[in-house]
Amino acid sequence: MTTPLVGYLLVAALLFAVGLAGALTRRNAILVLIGIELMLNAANLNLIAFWRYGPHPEALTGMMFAIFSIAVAAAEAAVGLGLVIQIHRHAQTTDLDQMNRMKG
Amino acid sequence: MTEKADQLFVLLKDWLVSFLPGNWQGVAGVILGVIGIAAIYPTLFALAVLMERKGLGRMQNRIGPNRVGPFGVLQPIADAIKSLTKEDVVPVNADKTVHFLAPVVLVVVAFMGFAVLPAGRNMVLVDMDASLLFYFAMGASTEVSIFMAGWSSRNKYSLLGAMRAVAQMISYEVPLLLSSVVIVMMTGSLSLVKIVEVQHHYTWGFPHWYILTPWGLAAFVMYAIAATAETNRSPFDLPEGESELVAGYFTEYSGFKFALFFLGEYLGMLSISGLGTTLFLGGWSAPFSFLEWVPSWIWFFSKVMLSITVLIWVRGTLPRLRQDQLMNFAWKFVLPMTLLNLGVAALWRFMGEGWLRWIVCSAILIVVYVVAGRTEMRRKHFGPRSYRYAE
Amino acid sequence: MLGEGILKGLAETAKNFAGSFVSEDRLTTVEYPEQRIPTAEAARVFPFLVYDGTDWEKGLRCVACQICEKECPPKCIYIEKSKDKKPDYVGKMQIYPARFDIDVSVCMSCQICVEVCPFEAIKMDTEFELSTSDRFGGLLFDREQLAKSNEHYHKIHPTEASEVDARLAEEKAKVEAKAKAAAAAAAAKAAAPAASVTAPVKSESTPAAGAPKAAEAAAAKPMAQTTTAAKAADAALNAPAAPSGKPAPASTEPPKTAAPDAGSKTSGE
Amino acid sequence: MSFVFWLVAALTVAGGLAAVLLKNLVHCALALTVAFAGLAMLFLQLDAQFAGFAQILVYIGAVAILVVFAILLTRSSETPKGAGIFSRTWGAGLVIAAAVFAVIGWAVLQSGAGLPHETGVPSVSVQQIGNALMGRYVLPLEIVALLLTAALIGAVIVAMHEKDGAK
Repeated sequence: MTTPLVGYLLVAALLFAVGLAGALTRRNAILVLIGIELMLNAANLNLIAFWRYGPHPEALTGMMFAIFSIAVAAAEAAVGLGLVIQIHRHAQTTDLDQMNRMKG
Repeated sequence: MTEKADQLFVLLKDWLVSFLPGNWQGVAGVILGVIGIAAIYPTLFALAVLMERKGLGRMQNRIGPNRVGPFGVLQPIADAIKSLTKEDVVPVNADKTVHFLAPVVLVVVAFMGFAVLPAGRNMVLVDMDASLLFYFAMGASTEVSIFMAGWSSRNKYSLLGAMRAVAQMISYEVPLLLSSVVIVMMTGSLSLVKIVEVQHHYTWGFPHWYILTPWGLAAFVMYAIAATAETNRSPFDLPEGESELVAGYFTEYSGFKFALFFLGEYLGMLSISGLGTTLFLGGWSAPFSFLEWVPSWIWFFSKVMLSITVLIWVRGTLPRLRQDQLMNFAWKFVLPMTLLNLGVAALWRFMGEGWLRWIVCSAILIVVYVVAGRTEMRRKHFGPRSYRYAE
Repeated sequence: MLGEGILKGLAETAKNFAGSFVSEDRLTTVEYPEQRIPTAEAARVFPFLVYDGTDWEKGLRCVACQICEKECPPKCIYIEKSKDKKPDYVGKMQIYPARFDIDVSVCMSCQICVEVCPFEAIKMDTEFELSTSDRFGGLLFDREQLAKSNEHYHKIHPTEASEVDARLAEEKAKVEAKAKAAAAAAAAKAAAPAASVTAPVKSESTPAAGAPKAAEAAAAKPMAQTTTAAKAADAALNAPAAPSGKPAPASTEPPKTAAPDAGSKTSGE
Repeated sequence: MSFVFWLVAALTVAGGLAAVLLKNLVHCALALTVAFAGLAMLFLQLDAQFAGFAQILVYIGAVAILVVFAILLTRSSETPKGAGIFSRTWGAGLVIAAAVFAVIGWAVLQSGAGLPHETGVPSVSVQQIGNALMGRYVLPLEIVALLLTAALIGAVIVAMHEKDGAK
């Protein structure tokens, strides 16, 4: 393993930025969720990388954090997509620019 | 001699690898293993196709293929040649890239599952700690390829078939995983090699297979049901219901790509049978201690083919389920039963040695099975079909 | 219990599987081109024309009345009448089809032609392997292809063919009886002494079933002519001795199943 | 092997970029699975087998499929031809994302010298992970279990059709 930790951190940062850009710039609500998933994954990569290169890998802290993060992300995706479907049913659109009213 | 026959393939690999310089030997060993997998399982695929066509024919009072070669045994070769030489038709509106990638992904993923299956003593390509998890990760990835196939064809039948397949596979993945978790619980390992080794013991000549325990048998039955649904086999073959969806998600595939789908489907069957063999039927271990002289890989492959035979037999027997019956069965019967089985397995573990646990565990499972089955049947969740005409 | 039905079904398919190796009932499929299931007697595919005797052109029962042509719903029959005439099974002179074509690619096997035919000349065949590489001409059957012997008819529909033959024999017997009566009347009227010669001959020939031929021969010729008693008596005498010289050959005889029947009727009258 | 790392990293980032840039939503979801697969491979490179396979199982097997289902269920609302795929305020979003990347990247590169480069491969078996989950981390595990149950029920209720008479 010759790749330094910096490599993983940079990739994670790039992925996070890509996810953030997607979440902030796309119109479609599902795409925003995809962006958020990417950001969560970038964070996971960071956690795993720090676990691998950290001083106490046998303590499994980073790994555990990542595993719990994966589980939480799954829950987040389920609820988020449920919300998107409900909004779509309500407003007949998933375009976030058009969702500018609080009252249906 | 027995030892040599048992380790035939391992010794062969070692002998071939020994011609190479030291630092290449590891890589070469893996490549040879991959070649072995890529040679053996497609052969078994051809055999399974032949068995299916002949056996299904016999069950339906007909002879089956009998023209190519003696008794039609060369039929799979004829089929292969036909598939490979046929025109490859891609719909005009199809998403060409995704349409092309779908069968490739399916077959690649299907092959990867074999990497962790121990086909015999010391005959496993990758022995890792989390090999069961790896297997299920690969199994979950096939859903993506099926969706890709259905969506990219731009055909409503394909899309409906794909959505049905994906919904069904997700639903039955839960009982599949949960019924396997019981084994993991009792073994204390996710490594398939270790799971087989634990089962490779004998008491009075009888093996310690997990299917020979009450919870193991229950888990095996649930596993078999979920595996049948997972591979889209009859009676769970709604995704390719000919009467309504032409051929399901591979309606728009022809020629070589169709052959790949066909191959992927059978490889999925083979690998899920192999996993079932490994988890419940003692993998490569012999069924009786006096039969141990038979090479381990013979036992593994014969058990796999036996499982395939049962799948074919079930296919020849049962009619297709309706969508609501399918889902009700998964969520209202199989899933609760697997959860109960987890508890029963824990009970077994903590009751210690003795005959009492046999009685208690069997009693719980049988009582719940009968009661739950009756209740569900009465509620018509998956009982006989009832039709409501104009309401 | 849940799953009972599944086990029952599995047992049934297992029985089918194992039984297919030992029992004929569990393996109803045969390997078609080599093995065939005998066709059912009621099987019907496309029409054919029945002929009596060995020469299809002479023995064709069809008299080109064109009823079938008119009745055929998809209009797949095409008939051209002949200019000349030939004798039919009772010896009556009839026209015959100079051309008789059926386009079996159009035929819908409705069997209406068979039902309307008053001469029992067109029947349904059981031949179904009719594929041809010639799409247009290959399925247009002409007279020669359509003509099939009465034996063939007996082979494919034995019961029906026997009935038909019995009916034909009956008709023939009636015609013959009429001819006999006419001949007898003519003989009695024209020459009284000749009658004494004729009567013993008749009584001799009836058991040998030679009477039909004699009567036929008598009916064929003397009906048209104004016969003398001597000529009629000659004909009656010559007929059993030299049947080959006359237009009705031996094969016009009703087939074996019908023969005793016809014979008894003839002798009864 | 550094080369493999860069290859996989490039694949992951390309997948992520495609997921946020493509016009067709289903293509976005498929690109997302590529990114997920790349991330799983990165996890494997980091000797985190369990996390890697869990990543494939959960993300590719469940989340991606969920996204695809959501896309197909809301398909009637696909952005009309004329309108762009990006929001009106895409400029601001891009600037923020770029700024975030700049800050993180700067921070990473600044501390690059102090970061460890080479450590021994940690020998962590799945059994250890299991023991940790059931021992030290049992409370988080239970909370996650509760969260997942809540999310399951919540998602079903949120997405369920409201019956007319139910109100």
